[in-house]
Amino acid sequence: MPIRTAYTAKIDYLQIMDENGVLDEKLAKDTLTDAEVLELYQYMCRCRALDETAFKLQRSGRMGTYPQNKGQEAAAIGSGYAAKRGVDWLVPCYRENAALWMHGLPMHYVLLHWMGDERGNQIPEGVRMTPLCIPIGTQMLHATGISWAMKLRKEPAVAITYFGDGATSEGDFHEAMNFASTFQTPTVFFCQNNHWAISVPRESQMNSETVAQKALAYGMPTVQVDGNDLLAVYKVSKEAIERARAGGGPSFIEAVTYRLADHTTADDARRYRDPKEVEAWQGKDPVIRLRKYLTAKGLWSDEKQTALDEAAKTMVTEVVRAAEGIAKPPLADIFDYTYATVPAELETQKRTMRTHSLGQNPEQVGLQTEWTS
Amino acid sequence: MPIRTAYTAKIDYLQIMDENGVLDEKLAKDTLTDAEVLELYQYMCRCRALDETAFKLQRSGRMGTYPQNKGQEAAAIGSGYAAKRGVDWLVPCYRENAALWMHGLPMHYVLLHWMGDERGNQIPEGVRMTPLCIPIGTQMLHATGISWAMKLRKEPAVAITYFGDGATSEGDFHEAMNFASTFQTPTVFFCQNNHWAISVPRESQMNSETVAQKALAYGMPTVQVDGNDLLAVYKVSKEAIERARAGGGPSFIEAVTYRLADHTTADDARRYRDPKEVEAWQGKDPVIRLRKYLTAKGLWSDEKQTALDEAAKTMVTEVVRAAEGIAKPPLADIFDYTYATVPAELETQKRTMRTHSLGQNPEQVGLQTEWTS
Amino acid sequence: MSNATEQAVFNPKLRRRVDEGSGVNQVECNLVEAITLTLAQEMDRDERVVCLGEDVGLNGGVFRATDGLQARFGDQRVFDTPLSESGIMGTAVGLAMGGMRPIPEIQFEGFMGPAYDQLVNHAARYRTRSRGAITIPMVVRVPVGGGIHAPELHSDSPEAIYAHQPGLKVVMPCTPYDAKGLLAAALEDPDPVLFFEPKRVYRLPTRDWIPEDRYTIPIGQAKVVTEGDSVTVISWGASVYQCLEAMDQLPEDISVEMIDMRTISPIDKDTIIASVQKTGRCVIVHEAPKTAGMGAELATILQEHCFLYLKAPVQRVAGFDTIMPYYKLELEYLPNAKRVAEAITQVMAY
Amino acid sequence: MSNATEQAVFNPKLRRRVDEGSGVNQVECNLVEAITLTLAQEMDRDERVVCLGEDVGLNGGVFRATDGLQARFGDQRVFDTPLSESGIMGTAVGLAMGGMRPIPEIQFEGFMGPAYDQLVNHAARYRTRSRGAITIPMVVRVPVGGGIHAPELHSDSPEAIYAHQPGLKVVMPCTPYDAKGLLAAALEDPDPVLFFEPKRVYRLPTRDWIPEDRYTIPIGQAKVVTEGDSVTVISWGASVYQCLEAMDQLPEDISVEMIDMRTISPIDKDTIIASVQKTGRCVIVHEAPKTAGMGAELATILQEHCFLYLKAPVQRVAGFDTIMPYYKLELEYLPNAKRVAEAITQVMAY
Ligand SMILES: Cc1ncc(C[n+]2csc(CCOP(=O)(O)OP(=O)(O)O)c2C)c(N)n1
Ligand SMILES: Cc1ncc(C[n+]2csc(CCOP(=O)(O)OP(=O)(O)O)c2C)c(N)n1
Ligand SMILES: [Mg+2]
Ligand SMILES: [Mg+2]
Repeated sequence: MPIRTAYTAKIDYLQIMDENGVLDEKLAKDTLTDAEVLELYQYMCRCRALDETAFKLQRSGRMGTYPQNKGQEAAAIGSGYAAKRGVDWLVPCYRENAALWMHGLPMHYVLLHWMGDERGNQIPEGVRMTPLCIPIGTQMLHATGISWAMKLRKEPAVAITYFGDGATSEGDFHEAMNFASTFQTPTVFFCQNNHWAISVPRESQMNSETVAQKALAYGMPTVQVDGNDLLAVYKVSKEAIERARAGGGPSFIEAVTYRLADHTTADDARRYRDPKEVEAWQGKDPVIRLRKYLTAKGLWSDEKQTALDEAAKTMVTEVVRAAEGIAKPPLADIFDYTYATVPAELETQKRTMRTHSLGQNPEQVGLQTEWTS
Repeated sequence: MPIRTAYTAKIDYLQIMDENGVLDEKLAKDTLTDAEVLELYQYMCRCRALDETAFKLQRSGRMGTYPQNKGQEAAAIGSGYAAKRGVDWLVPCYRENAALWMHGLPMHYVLLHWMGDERGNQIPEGVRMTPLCIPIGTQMLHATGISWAMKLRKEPAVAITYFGDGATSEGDFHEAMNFASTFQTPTVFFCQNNHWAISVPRESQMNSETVAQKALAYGMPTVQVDGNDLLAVYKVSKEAIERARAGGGPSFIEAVTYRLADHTTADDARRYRDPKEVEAWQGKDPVIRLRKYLTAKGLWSDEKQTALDEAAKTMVTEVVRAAEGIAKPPLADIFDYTYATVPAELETQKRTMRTHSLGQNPEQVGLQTEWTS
Repeated sequence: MSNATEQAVFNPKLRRRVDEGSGVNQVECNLVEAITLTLAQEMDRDERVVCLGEDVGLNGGVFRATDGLQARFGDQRVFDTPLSESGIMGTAVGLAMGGMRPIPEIQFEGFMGPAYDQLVNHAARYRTRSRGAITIPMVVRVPVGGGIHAPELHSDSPEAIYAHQPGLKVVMPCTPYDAKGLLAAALEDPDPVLFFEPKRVYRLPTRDWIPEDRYTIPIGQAKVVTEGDSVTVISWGASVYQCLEAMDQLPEDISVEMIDMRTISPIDKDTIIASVQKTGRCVIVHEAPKTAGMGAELATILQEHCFLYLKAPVQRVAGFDTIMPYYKLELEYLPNAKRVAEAITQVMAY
Repeated sequence: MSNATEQAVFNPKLRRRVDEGSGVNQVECNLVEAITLTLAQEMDRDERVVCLGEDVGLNGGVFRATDGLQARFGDQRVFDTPLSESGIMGTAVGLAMGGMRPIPEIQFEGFMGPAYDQLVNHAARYRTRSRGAITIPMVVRVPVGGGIHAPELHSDSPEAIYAHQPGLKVVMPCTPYDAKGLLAAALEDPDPVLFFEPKRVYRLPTRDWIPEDRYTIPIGQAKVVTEGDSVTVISWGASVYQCLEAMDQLPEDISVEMIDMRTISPIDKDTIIASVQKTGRCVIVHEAPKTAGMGAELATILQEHCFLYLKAPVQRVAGFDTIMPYYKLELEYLPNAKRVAEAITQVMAY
């Protein structure tokens, strides 16, 4: 039927290190040195340790709902390492703890967030990121906006934003991609396709063969990568980030990975997920894969692992202690941080701790927290 | 870099009758018969006549804002003719008058709508369509939902939804496409790419080469077609509709056309549009093209045109008279049609024509309309 | 057990009995179980009814409200949708146009944002826009409110936003009995109904015995929970329980008329006006921020219609005019029994 | 003419003069011209200010509010965006995070629906969510209200929806003077401000002489338009003019204190309370549907704080609780001078 072809497209898939830790040497060139791999491996192990402890904190009632990052560390670290700390912006969802920590977020902030404390979002001066984002699929627009601002301000900075496979179903995803492409903002859209959005598998989330092809709609460079392969993730991220920095506009990366844990601690994946599927993916665990590689190269040993596990344990204990050591926020905070200046009515509510008009003193109203105006 | 190709795609462009009315006979086979072309040509002329009169009605203060359909008649008719009247659903925006009329909407309803009267949306029993849609990009979700209902009810009916190039920037477009694809609903997404969304040209609306490629995101069959070519539009629409009817799921059609008039009567396109561009497209006018074709075939003549123009004038006069003959709606309507049953408070407001509590009789409050409870 | 009930028996784990006096079949359940049971019965009754939403299928919803429905009715009646609230709401509008009776679920009220446009600009407007030619019978189910130590945007109370929207009805039951009757009524309603489920009392420690067979409670009728003549206390949703708790903290001589609105829109003016004309005093309690909340509308109705009866200004005990805080502070934000009792004391002393 | 003004002289077609008494540079303009002028001056002053929205560039906006700005400041300060309201609002949030001062325009209030989520769940929440680490200084400009014979969804008045949202400020000036001063103040504000522009009075038949140099009017201050002691009439937006018209229809002995709120949130309680404590009577007028509209909040504040002063119940003259009708009936829907006058008469007779 055609009288001519209006459009053609092709998307590549990249893997550099396979599930057994075997490298494709040619592809690995100019990615990470063995020294870097070694360092990032240890970083990942420490993150995994904290992630597992966070899970236990929830189970023992010391923390609220928590979404484990387990299995997705290579995707977070590989891409995070490709971004410049203090220069590039990280706009995360909630399964990129490793990248946030690497970019300077104190590790206990994430715990604080899940402990129901906004101060876990109080990003320190000089750290360029937005807080964990609860409403799915909404933060990518902020990444487009932030990177647009960088472009307008002529700062050579890029924003990389993280989101899941499920998030790509939201309208905001589409609008963020379209704005980025239209205004050629320096944005990297990093999709952690972990195959599930709570109980909904990727194939019920969309009818497309890949997530990567969603970027074709915007004429945007796009690639699919083994998300459990640290080197491949680093390579495609680095390329996308540097292209963006050089004025080449936005890119899309689909990191094919897997959520090895439940969706959150409020979830029980056994209801809906075949244990065989989980098992199969355990074999592709990004941490195990790196350990195999490093061991084969003679760079790692069981003794080193034992020492690392010990050190991680100590670190985790400290991080948990830091988070738990922080008392409830002052009640005044909820009033003081609604606007830059507290409006008169809010001032009254703060002073009286009541919303009815016949006022008295605040202690009468049964506060749980000590009251200070 | 790739270790394998994850995805490839190719999109076709179809034209059957060129700008001079010359047919590609091979492609034209099994599309429309000359008798059909002749009939549809006359239909288009009548629609054009009404469209031009509508414009004048606004200019002379007899109607509110009106969006001219001029130049897009082949897209509307070619696709509308491919759908089954009374069976398939039309879910329009506002530049598909011709299709709506063909499917049984009384012609004066559209005028009534733009005259600020909801009864222009009171789709008659048995006519399967939704009213003109004012919020851009939102109606496609209804088409997905309607056709999903058809599928669930096992009715062999399809929904075809119309929208502009601009509309594809809305998040709802994305969600409608994704739902349709995921649930394999019998939906046809018909984009009238008329190159402009008010003052914003298509190239500033998106950075993709075609609109058609947006469907690749959803793994949906997609095609680009000369939207001013009646036969080509008919052919791709028919295919998409019958595929949907046969259980083959949704399709996307980009009809490349042009808005020959201002955006609406409230707009002045000279502010932002190069007259040369308009001129060029005037040469591709779908009506002129068909006339050339029919004349060349000996099926049309100047005399026939004069007679048609006369008949169209009479028809337009009648349609305008029908619309203008309808008096203001009864005031009671706004209360009676908010819910199936008027709630007590609304009943009071209707009875007293006031919202304050110290009530008296309705005439006191300065109504423009005669008041009947 | 009637035939209909037999068909509808759904959750075999629930305890059942026949009430000796009335001969009515009863089932013991909490609020969320009452909802699941009703959904099952209604789907059984009317095959046009379909459920759609995120995780409502195999997983049975994040609160288990649709637990077992897909197993029973199949995946062409209960749909796991993509993660896309506007998509859920907008296709539900289309499904209704196409002759179905959709029950979209929005997972938490905080995620109604993306669905706002389709709800208020389409669902609520189609009847009037088309002068009755097109109507949207659908029930939008949304867990609502705070108090369960959830993350951000999982604890808000946006009922006033939707009560301001003509064309929508807004319901918020707080007992298993009301939930069952109101949900059945909502599904009978020819117009869109927003059905808010106060998640804090989804699983109140106690279960109630409620009739198992189908019954409806008219939308738009408040319930007088306790009669009294000193002061009227009006609330809805989970706050009703804080009000009841407050009553225990009051001196014996204060006799509270407690009203549970149950329906937020349309407002049952008659019930609240009659009560306040009797008591002359009123306290309104809700979780949402005070300013421009539903308390304002109810207080205004009362001053309009009980002006000469009022012995004190109507008082509002509400959420503060701040964002609902993360959970460490949420119990300070939510109206508690002490705050309610104190307001009652004040209004009595005026 | 000061240096700043010289730079800022923008629309040469506007008439200019120096006020003899004060020596102040004045310019004669209508409301929309006042906005364009202010935008130009602010963009001149602060290069972080950027405008974005549908058709705001070359076309100068559908109401010409951004007319000439792109020509003057270039296409890297004034952006025609894709047709995508959530995109506009969400990238504006990001632009603000990235150090800009964005002024997103939503073409008509009816199209805020798709942008609702980004506005209330992000823009309004970032300061409190991040405990001040991230703030969103931006001014969202939106033409609002009915009366211009526009199509559906081009005539609504959703201010109450946003006044219920902590973290947002909501402003609605109705004169060129107030528009200029409030827009400049909004751009100075470190928090998101929703700037509603009553489109019905964009081009009032008369132009006003207003100061050309920059000045600000504090957000949150109502204006006493006329002093009086019989009754307080409170309104905002285009309805203020219907109230003024109503005053002409009243008997001479009724002396109206007319208050234009100008800011919807935060509410200037002091001004309205002081007035009603003086007059003892009050009528509130707005275009939005009555139920759960801003009238309810103001009336409630008044009964809370003027209980013993009130001689009659506060009355609301508002839009009916129906969808804003298409334009053939819009003038029946909108509060008119007769309806206002009648309510005043009633409240005086009580
Ligand atoms: C707008 C919105 N809708 C629904 C939810 C509830 N919810 C939280 S996580 C989640 C699934 C997210 O899936 P995906 O984007 O794939 O990320 P993942 O959790 O797999 O990392 C859902 C539905 C939410 N947080 N926000
Ligand atoms: C949600 C929404 N945003 C903005 C508008 C204002 N508006 C009306 S038509 C239009 C442009 C539409 O462009 P397109 O989709 O290409 O359709 P066309 O008018 O070209 O047929 C805009 C921005 C609207 N009606 N709805
Ligand atoms: Mg996922
Ligand atoms: Mg267009």
